[in-house]
Amino acid sequence: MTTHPLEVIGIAKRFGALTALADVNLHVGRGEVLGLIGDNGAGKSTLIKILCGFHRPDAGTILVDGSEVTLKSVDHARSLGIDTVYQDLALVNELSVYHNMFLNREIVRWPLLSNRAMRRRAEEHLKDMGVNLPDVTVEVAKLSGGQRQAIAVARSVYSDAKVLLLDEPLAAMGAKEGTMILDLIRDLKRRGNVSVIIIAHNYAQVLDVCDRVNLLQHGRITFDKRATETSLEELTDLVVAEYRRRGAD
Amino acid sequence: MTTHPLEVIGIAKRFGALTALADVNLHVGRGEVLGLIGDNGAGKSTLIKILCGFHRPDAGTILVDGSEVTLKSVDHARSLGIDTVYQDLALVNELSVYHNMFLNREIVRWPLLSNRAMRRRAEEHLKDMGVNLPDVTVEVAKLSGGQRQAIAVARSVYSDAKVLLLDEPLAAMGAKEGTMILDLIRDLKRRGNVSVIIIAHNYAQVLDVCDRVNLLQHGRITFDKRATETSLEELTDLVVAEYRRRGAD
Amino acid sequence: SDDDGGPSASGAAGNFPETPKWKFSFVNHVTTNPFFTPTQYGMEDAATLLGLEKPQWTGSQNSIVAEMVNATNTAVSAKVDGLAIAVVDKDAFRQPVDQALDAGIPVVSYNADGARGDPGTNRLAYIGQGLYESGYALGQRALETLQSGEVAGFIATPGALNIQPRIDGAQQAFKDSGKPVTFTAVATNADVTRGLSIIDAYAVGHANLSGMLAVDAGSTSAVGQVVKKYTMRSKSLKVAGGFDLIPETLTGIQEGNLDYTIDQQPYLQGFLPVLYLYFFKISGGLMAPSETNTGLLFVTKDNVAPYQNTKSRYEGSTTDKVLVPRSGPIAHG
Amino acid sequence: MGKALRTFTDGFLRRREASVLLVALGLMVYFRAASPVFLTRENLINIAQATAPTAIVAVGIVLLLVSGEIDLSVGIVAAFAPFLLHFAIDFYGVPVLLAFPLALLIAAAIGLLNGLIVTKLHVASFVTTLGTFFAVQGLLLITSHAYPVPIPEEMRGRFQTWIGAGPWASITWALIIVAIFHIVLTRMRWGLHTISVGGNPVGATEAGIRASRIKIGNFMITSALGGLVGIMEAARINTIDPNIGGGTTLTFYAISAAVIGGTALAGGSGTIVGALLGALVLAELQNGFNLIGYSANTIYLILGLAILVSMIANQYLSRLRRAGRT
Amino acid sequence: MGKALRTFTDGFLRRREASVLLVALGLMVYFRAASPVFLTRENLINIAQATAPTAIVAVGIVLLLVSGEIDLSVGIVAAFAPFLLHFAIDFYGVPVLLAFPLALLIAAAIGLLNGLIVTKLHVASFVTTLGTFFAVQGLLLITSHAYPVPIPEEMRGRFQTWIGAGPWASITWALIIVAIFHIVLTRMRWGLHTISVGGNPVGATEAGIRASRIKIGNFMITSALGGLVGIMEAARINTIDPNIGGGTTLTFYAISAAVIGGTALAGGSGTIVGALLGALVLAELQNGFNLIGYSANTIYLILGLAILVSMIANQYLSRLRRAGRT
Ligand SMILES: Nc1ncnc2c1ncn2[C@@H]1O[C@H](COP(=O)(O)OP(=O)(O)OP(=O)(O)O)[C@@H](O)[C@H]1O
Ligand SMILES: Nc1ncnc2c1ncn2[C@@H]1O[C@H](COP(=O)(O)OP(=O)(O)OP(=O)(O)O)[C@@H](O)[C@H]1O
Ligand SMILES: [Mg+2]
Ligand SMILES: [Mg+2]
Repeated sequence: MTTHPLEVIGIAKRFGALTALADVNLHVGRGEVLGLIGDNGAGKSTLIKILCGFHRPDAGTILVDGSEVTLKSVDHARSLGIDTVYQDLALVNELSVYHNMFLNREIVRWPLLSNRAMRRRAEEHLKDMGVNLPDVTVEVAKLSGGQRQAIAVARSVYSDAKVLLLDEPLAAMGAKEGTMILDLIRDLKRRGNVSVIIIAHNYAQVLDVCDRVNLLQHGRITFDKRATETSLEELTDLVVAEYRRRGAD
Repeated sequence: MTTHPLEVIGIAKRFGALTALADVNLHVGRGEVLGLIGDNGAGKSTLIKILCGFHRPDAGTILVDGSEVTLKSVDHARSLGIDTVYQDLALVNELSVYHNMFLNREIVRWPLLSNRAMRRRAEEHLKDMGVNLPDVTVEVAKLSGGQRQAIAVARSVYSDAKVLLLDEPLAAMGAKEGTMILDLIRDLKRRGNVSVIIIAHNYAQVLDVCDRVNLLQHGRITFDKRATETSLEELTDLVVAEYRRRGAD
Repeated sequence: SDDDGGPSASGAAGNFPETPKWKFSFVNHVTTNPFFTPTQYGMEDAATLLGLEKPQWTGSQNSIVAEMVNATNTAVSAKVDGLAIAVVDKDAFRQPVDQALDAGIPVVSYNADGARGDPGTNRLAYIGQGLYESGYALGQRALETLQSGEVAGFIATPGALNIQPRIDGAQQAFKDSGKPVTFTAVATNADVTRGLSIIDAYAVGHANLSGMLAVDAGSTSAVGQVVKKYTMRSKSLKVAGGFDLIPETLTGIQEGNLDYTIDQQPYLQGFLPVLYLYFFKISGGLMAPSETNTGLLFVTKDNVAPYQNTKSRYEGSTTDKVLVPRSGPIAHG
Repeated sequence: MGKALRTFTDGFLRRREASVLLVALGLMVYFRAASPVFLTRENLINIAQATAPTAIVAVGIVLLLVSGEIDLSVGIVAAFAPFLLHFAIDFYGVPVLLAFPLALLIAAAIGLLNGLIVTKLHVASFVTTLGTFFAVQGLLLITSHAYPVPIPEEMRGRFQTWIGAGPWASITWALIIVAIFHIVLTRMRWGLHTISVGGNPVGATEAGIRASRIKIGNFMITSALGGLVGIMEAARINTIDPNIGGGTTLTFYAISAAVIGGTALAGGSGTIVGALLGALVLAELQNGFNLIGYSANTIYLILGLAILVSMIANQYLSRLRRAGRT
Repeated sequence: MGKALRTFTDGFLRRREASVLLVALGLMVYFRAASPVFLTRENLINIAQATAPTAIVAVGIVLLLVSGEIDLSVGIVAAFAPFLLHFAIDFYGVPVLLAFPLALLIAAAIGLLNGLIVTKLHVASFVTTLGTFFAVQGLLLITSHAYPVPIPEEMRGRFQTWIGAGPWASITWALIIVAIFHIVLTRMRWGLHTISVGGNPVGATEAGIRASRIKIGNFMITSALGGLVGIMEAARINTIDPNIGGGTTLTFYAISAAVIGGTALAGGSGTIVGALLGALVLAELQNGFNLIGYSANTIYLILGLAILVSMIANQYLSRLRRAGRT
């Protein structure tokens, strides 16, 4: 049996009386892009936050490269090569664009920060993503929704992570910028050993970039198919079915 | 010449040296759904915030039902029947779901808040939008991204506004919930006199629900067509063209 | 509850009978002020002498009367055996004192006794030296060497009841003298270091001051330091003085930067109330406490040496029990 | 029966104030064990009288903190208000029942000034109220000549008893005010908007809430409550003293009570009942250790350690509470 | 030439500290006009000496405020540290050059305690440090018998001059410390993470920043700086007084300086150079009006009004600055 860069078995998480995750089994292969879909409140973000060491699961096992780990903190997960784009973006409004983009993996020429280097790299990254931004020295508080998201995405995508967890990285992105980011992800995949789990509600985009799609429902993975074996219609049906059925009454 | 519920002429807005809006002319007809599209950072949200009285424009005229107004505050715009879903949602994390849903248009039995009434209505609204939420009394801080957005959307959609400004109301919504909200908007339109301006990056959704599409570029409206006269391809081309062209080099 | 209850009886002191281990309470307006450090030694020493429990030292840190009233009421609730109160406000303590007396608790006042000519309370006696009077003395003494000119009076916390009456007294002394003296009260600060900077600034701005007085320990020592820094004795400054005996003030006196500092004999203000309350209790109220003026003592260059050379409980500079030797004639008028 | 109790216990534990209440009760048990007179009527009056002023000012402070502001000047307004009463009555012959609301009105006007400077001129409330603190202190010392006066003759008797001198007067006021503003904060629009303005200033404005109005109102409420406390305390201690409130001491205690009760300095969340309990905890600590007979220097050490222990216990209890919540 | 000037002016105006600096300069001009001795060497020394302690403590306070916390105990740590020095030297014969770092270490340990209680036991920093404030005050009063002592013989001479008694000693320290921590806050990881932890606590944790470590470190820095200030001031006033720092006065001034300089109480943003200028503004006001010679009661009124006017001007200038920014 091959080992996966990241695999979880029997993950459960409760918030008080609410069971967000009941029993999740999931893996992502090396160089694979896994799409994770599900209703609002299905527990997708909760799962991501467990995988990146932010939440502690109530039960279950996390395997990194086949060996069991207990993720003690986000920092710990990072050191294992797991990096995350959070749905809430985790930006510090008071800091500039480039400081946010390198938050907690700053370029340092001890003892000082290499602001110039970070600035240059930030500009490059944003250009690659097709995002125009007047100036990477402005505080992120002043940016538009899509610009903010681009920074959060760049932070992770340009890290040297082996496993990328992207929680709705395209939600606020424009058509052009979204396309470019998907291109970037494809690029990472092509270069080989980066594995990606991506959450998205736009199934066209999901099918476009993912190798495999998982559906999270009722705290479990209830659907797992290769992207080539499913279709926009199947996914939409799967999720919207219930409502359409009700609507038809 | 018929008067429009909302029309703007020559709107300009600068932030320091940055010109966010140069000269915007735009209107929305009675019972019309207008789609507003554009790149990230194009100025869409800035325009919305001017229309709802949050920002003051540097130049230009705002006409409500044909008569010129100076919007003094959000409250003022509201009193003229203009209600908004902001891209940042404008939720108060410390308050419960139902208090957020009725923020600043609370149901009051003087002197006290009618919490029970608000709770009941909030539950109804969320059900209509297909959003499951364990409990409307929890603080919104604890909700998932989509659940939060649903609350912000419900706040405006269920107000008695004549003009609704929706800034990416579907960005975080799941496929099912998004569909249901679009149905709701169609419903409003069908009932007649509600006009809607909706910003979205998912052009399929835009074409699905809008009567007319405007493209904001370089601080101006550069494209204005009826939805039936354009297509997904045209819109995508319009926006992504530049990148694709560059990519082809 | 005189002779019943109370903690276990102590051995008799001297010719006195065995008594319960009475516990007295001192209510103070500035509980942590160094001025009252010897007072606390005084009350402790008297209690030890008489075989009593160490009295409680309570009240307010920042001369907040309401807190003092609360502390007094709490002491009455706790059924202490005697109360000594610094009556810094003539009206506030009337009722608490009456309540204590009603409950059979003897009350004396110390250090402060209401307003001038109006004690306000029905305390049995006053032990101390009026704040206002001591301030008046501060001014009068200055007038011995000063006929005219500008005088600044420094006060750390205007409105604070432990020092405001002193500055009022000093001001009155100048007014009463009828001499062409302009007296200005100047606020310094609760923080001594900040106070020093303020006095410094005032001195810089008023090069022709003829007198610098201070009514609290911190300001007094700071006046000495500023006088020294700008060698003001060689300029127009005729007189500099203040209150209390903290080390830096004594240095100022000895070096001639300060002319005098007033010692209000705070030790006695702690010792005597305990003694009086004890007599009252032991005699069943037959020995009534008597009004006692604890006096005030001018420490000048002439008599500063023993204060500097000896550290003593009586001045608060050490906790050690010391016998301070002296010899030779005693200065007299 | 058992179920009713359980429901009650659950309902109680769900309340945010539960943990501070338990701390307050725990202290009561401890001090009762340490000193049998702790729970006598007289001493309860002492505790009540020490709790009330802090609690009342804390009510205003909670509103301000929740709306994201602070007021350092309230303690000095407390000292100024009874002098205003004295001036009005003794110098201008205003009847006491008119002078009283007048004094509160002037106090509120100071709050209005604070609020206007903060919201219209955008000066941080910490420095604004530091400025008014000094300015009002100056006014106070100049007009009062830094010396206490007896309370006006006209105030004596019924008014004095009723406003603060009666054994239970001040705590009754405190309870009424706490009850009213608890409802204002939790059950009325004003409270909802106060929370919104502090919790998400931009969002609240986007929702059309007029943040300035809310903040100015809360500044005025705080100052007026400060004025009330000053007059109440003057009546209780029978003298009008420029040092009522001890400069910033009263403010400090009120902020402490608010924070102990569970109000966040950062804004957006707070409880008024909690602040009352916070004031009670502080009063119990001060009273209890005094009753036991600790002297000044020692008492600070004990008090400091007791605050730390109580607050660690408080946190522990509230974590238990949250964990056990359904 | 004109262009170079313009570039310089633009660069200056872009800095956040520009408006406070203008206020500080404005006050200098005003006071120089009101009193010719304001800018004499002696008086500048005086201003420098009044600025330094506030500024140094404010450095720590800025770091704490930016990371979303506060420390009320730093003023009492300032009073405690010179006594520690005195105990070590006079009672245990420790050489002064060892006793000095030892005292700072113990001061830092108090900060460590604060930090641990705040981050590990989740008690709000306001109450935690209120607790340590009282506890340390108790310790201080008990060990010092609430009585000042002369500074140790061994301290006199070179060490005394160098640490605080020299005319420009304390301000030199202040400038060095401000420079160092300005770089720490703006140019080093520690500062970036301090801002992150205060600006977006959840986000910072999501980004893997260890908030506890940052906060504990900032508490320790603050306490150590407090200790340094205490020793510095003892050397300057030539006596070790339990009243150095005036209880909460020093803390209060430091917070004021920080806020005047542009640090937000709510966390996430602050400037250390601004705090230095804030301390300078406060020192100028106090010095200037005393130089002019206002009497006790009046000076508070003047000071209060001056604070309000300066801060309104400050806001006005910084709005101009922002509007004119390219
Ligand atoms: N810290 C928390 N405390 C309590 N409940 C929480 C917390 N975080 C999440 N939840 C709840 O857990 C459930 C799952 O939330 P989660 O954010 O994982 O959903 P999601 O699948 O990411 O949804 P979306 O598509 O809307 O982002 C929701 O019902 C949410 O309310
Ligand atoms: N308060 C502000 N201060 C300075 N610049 C601002 C401010 N608000 C917006 N901007 C700038 O104005 C431009 C337009 O922003 P806006 O939010 O309107 O974009 P948008 O079209 O809504 O983009 P998106 O699709 O990403 O939401 C951006 O470059 C942004 O950085
Ligand atoms: Mg999510
Ligand atoms: Mg936008």
